[in-house]
Amino acid sequence: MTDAAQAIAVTDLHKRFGPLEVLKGVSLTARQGDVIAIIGGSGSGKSTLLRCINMLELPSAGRVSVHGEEIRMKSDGRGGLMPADRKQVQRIRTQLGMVFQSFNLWQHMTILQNVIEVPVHVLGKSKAEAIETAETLLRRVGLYEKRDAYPAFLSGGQQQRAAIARALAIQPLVMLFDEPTSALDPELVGEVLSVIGDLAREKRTMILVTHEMKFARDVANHIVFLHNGVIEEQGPPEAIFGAPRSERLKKFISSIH
Amino acid sequence: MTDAAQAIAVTDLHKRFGPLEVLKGVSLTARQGDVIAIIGGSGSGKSTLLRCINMLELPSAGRVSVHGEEIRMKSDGRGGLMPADRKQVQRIRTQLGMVFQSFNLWQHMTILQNVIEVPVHVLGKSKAEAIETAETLLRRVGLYEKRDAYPAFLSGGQQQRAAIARALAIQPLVMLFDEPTSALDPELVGEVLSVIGDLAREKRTMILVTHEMKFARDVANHIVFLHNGVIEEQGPPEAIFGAPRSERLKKFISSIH
Amino acid sequence: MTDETTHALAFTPEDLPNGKSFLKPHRIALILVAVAVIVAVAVLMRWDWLPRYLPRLGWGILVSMVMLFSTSILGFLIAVPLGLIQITGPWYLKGLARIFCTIIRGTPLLLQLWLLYYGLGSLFPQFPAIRQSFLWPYLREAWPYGVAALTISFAAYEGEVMRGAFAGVPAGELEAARAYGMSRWTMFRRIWLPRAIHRALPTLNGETVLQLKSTPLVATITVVDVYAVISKVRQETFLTYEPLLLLALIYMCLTGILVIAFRYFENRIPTRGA
Amino acid sequence: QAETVKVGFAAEPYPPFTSPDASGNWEGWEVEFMKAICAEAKLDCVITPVAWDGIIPALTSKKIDMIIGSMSITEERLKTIDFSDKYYNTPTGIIGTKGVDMKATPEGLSGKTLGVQVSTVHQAYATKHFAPAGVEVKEYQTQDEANQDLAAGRVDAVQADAIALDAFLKSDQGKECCDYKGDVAQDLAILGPGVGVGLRKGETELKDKINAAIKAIRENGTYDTFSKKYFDFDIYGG
Amino acid sequence: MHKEHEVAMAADSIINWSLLSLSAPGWGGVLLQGFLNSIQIAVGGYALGLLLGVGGAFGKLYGGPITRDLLECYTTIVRAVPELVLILLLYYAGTDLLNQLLGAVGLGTVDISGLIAGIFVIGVVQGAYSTEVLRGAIKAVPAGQIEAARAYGMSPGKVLRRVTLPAMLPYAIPGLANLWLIATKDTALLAVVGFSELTLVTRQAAGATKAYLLFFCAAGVLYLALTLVSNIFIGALEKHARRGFVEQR
Ligand SMILES: Nc1ncnc2c1ncn2[C@@H]1O[C@H](COP(=O)(O)OP(=O)(O)OP(=O)(O)O)[C@@H](O)[C@H]1O
Ligand SMILES: Nc1ncnc2c1ncn2[C@@H]1O[C@H](COP(=O)(O)OP(=O)(O)OP(=O)(O)O)[C@@H](O)[C@H]1O
Ligand SMILES: [Mg+2]
Ligand SMILES: [Mg+2]
Repeated sequence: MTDAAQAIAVTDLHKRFGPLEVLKGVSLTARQGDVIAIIGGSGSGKSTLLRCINMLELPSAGRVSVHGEEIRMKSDGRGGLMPADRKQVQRIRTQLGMVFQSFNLWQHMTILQNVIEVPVHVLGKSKAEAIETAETLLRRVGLYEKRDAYPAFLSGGQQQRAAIARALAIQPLVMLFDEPTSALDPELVGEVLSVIGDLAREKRTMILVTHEMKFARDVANHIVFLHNGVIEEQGPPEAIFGAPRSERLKKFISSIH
Repeated sequence: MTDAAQAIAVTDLHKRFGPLEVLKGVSLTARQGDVIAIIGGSGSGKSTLLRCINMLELPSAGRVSVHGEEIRMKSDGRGGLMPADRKQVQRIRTQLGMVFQSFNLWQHMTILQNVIEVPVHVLGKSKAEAIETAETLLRRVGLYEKRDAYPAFLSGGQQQRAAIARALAIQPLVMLFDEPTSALDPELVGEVLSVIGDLAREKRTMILVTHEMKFARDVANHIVFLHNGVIEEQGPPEAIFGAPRSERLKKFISSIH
Repeated sequence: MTDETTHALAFTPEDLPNGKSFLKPHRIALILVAVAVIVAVAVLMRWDWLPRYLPRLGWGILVSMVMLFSTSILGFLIAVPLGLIQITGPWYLKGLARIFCTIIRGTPLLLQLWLLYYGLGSLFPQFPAIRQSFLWPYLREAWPYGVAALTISFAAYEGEVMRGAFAGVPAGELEAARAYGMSRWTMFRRIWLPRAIHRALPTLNGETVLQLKSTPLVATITVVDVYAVISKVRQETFLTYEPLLLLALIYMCLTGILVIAFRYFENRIPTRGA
Repeated sequence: QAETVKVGFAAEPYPPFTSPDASGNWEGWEVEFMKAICAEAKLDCVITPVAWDGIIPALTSKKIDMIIGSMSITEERLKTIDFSDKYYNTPTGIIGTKGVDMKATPEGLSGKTLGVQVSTVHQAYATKHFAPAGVEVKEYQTQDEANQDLAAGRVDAVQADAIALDAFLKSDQGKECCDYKGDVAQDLAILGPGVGVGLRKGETELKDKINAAIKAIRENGTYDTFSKKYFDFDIYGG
Repeated sequence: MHKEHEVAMAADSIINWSLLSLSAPGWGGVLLQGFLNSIQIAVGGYALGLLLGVGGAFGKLYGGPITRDLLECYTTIVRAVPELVLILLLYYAGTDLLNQLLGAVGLGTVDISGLIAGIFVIGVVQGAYSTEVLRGAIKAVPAGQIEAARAYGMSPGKVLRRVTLPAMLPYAIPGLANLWLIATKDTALLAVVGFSELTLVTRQAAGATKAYLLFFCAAGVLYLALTLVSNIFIGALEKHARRGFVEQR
């Protein structure tokens, strides 16, 4: 983890919704090939942090760089920030895959159409090629039979798997996962674990939010504990789970058993 | 568990969606005060089973009784069944609380309004009383500060807690939970566990679907393993997790570690 | 059309002008332009006829407003069941509702008004029983036919809008209502209808403004509304633009009130903008 | 070589003065009148139908050059546009339900409902003379509609110019329901001197030509010749 | 002339179908031609209106404060002012001004045809209404679906074309369908500039023959036929748009 290229760098990030300050200065660095797990209580700002990285939420202050390129921001005239160059954001986003906490599948497309949408219409792949990749991915997550179904007719876990397949189809350099296994049974969790392992071996970077500590411990090489909008503690899994220092983290860890 | 009144009885339930048979003859009994956990792979029909119990999905065949009263069904003229007496279904549903896998909060109401809606407008409680109960519940799930926010502005876990509070506010005799802890952190899972414990002590019956085996083991006195639309195996937690008999269950259990 | 808008919590106070937001530079510029236009119009054109017609104009505005409110409220009350029936009703009611909406929306309002008043209305006096009944003083008048025709037309158009709005409410939220034992009526009243109305508000707003502009048709059956008064001014003075500009101003005020009222209801419930 | 003049007609038919047939030809008394004065004044006239609502702006924005559309000359209108001398004028009368006793006077109509066409001199007259005497005045967009309502019993009487009333009384419907109750008393201030050709203000040359032409066809008998085809009385009036 | 008058009045009681015959003494051909003219304007105006509506809705939702205020003025004023006033102002006063301007800079005058003016006015009016319909529909699309598209780097145009527009269609179609039907009937306004559309020729036919009932019903039937044909297309479109939605029971 020493001299690998810097994939994501977040510096002193603040985010407020009206009067509510959700992120109070978060700094985070991920090197290429890192798998970083963000843990923390519900409402502590994990999703917001992830969404700030790809500018789905606009930070109130702070900086974000992806592969060393800083996203240029300007003031929006109302005390917040907005991207100075929309094209840049768009370009950077094509390198960032995301699996949403609430899946956000496009309801008017079948599963297969959902998965090939971005490769064909953003990345400019040929349709045949995109379908081939998509079908391989759908087979891997066990959804091949459901490829022509619409999202509204799938079970929760099936929707989540479709969302994962959609993000993987982009083959992004950095992947942001927001609780990617919340609706999955243990067998499928294992499968997702192995997918993430494969991606890490390909030197892709991953930042994932999860509530399953065992999963976090298995998958990540770095754990970040977010509490009340600040990083309370971070470090390698053994340290975090084995020897937590802060009171808050100790209490959090203790509730696992 | 011997002579307690029968809270839920499902007999030989079948459900098909078009050509796809999702439930292939499921029978299940819950006595008053039982906590039954349904486990199984994604897409195995767990949510469908739960939704058939309160007739959100109409079974293709089979019978459902709640507290010894059978829901009368008649043919819908298209090879399926439909309730013979809509009033009966409505009455029975007021005894069944449900927490949905996708929460289904009413987007046009604040959290507090969501929680008091049924007590005031279905159960006929006074508004003041309903608000009091609701605030107690919201405090318990840690959402008191968010009571006047609209669902779309909450984090995933906050929405799930609101959904749980909404179901609890009905104080139903039988509670159906569809993955009630999927978006919650370990601390909150512990809290939900203790809520369920309290309810069980009050002799309320619970049927819950979960992917967290530890949670299932801690909370339930009876585990049902659903696979491909049939109950592959069922029994007390120690037997299911300690000494699984069927091959499928063995494989499922093994993936936990 | 900027892309970066997720910050917009949709209930930004800017949606409704308030005292402070009026003071932004571009708003001041707009207001100045409006004032300049009004002054130019007032000075450069002929308005000497105005005082003579003022009482009649006031009366006309009142008639227009009564027509608008009574027919759109009545029409909406009919539209809700019309929309609902088309989604959940038994096939024969569905069919009837569809036929009704299609025929009414498919033919000009003027024709409907005319058929009601000169067609149906002139049949009544041929029956002495009707002529003697207590209803005759009303049937003899024109406004009941105007109200009926405008109501029916609004109901048919809004029935269609409400159908779409009812169908658009997420199935899961209705399921939740059902699961907690809400009766169909309670579910409808508490969840389905409010959600559908909220979603349909922008469209309803537009349709109500359209209804406002349909009211002049009642002038063809002897009801004197503001449009009829203005036509009279035009025909009596042969002025081209002045009466029309005044009419535009009156309608703009009425529409402005409608828009602000609708926007208020729309913003009562924030939606997360994307 | 003749100067081209666009003559605006109301696109809505107004028989027996102007009405189109299915192949787009216009016929009626005013069409013959137009042909006569255009021939007399050596103008090359082109008929341009415009909806009544747009006929004044069409004149002022020069899309047409004059209006021949049974427009009565009144003080108020003279403020906006100009008129030629009158070219016809008809008496004003009242018809009512058969067998009901009424007279064409304010007292004779008291308590009755009277139908008039909106924005006509008849409406102005009824408002001034009849309404104060307790007559309810109802306004219709067209004369036909007023007549329809008279037949249907929704008004008791109708006031209009004698030509329109005469045509209605001769129809099957009119014969059955109604009869002529008499002419109304003259009031020059309202009923005005009669109908004139509408012109843009300031175009005195055209106005003089037209006035001369009207005078000429009155004198050389052309006017009477084509009028006889339509009316059995003197349409020019006193 | 009086005699013809009587014949025409009698036609009111006994229906005289020959009045509808397609060639000259009958008015059928004229009605059909008027009908075609109406459709032509309706299609043009509606298409223009949709374009304006899409732009307007997006401007209102995502534009800066100035864009939003200007659009608010546009929709409020245009929707508020009766179409008749707009068309008189635009056609007569507008061409007047234009020609004065052209004259001032030494160019010849232009004569804007009633057709172009009609399409323009109806388009501008429809644009204001469809802005509101589309704005409501876009607001009804779950925010997450649009976020997902953005997150994967779609450009705003692409988000619009691939996700927002198709996803909001089910919410927009009923309102847009209403607007289309209104457009077909709004063409009646063009009578004021002397354009022979269906309503004007109907009034001419009815006035000339006094067979009001017959011609108004004939026009009604034509309009209804157009509606029925439109409904077939709208129904198919709506069915397509609602794919992937769970039907309500
Ligand atoms: N409305 C529907 N129409 C068609 N198929 C459906 C529908 N609802 C569910 N299914 C199918 O039925 C099967 C069972 O679905 P169900 O939601 O019961 O699964 P589940 O056991 O709850 O899975 P998960 O753990 O992923 O939530 C799935 O294959 C799903 O695709
Ligand atoms: N659009 C919004 N408007 C206002 N408040 C918001 C909005 N989105 C999130 N919040 C608030 O910000 C806080 C952090 O939300 P976030 O979604 O980041 O939590 P989280 O850590 O992901 O929680 P969970 O584990 O429950 O998903 C919460 O209190 C939430 O209510
Ligand atoms: Mg979250
Ligand atoms: Mg499920």
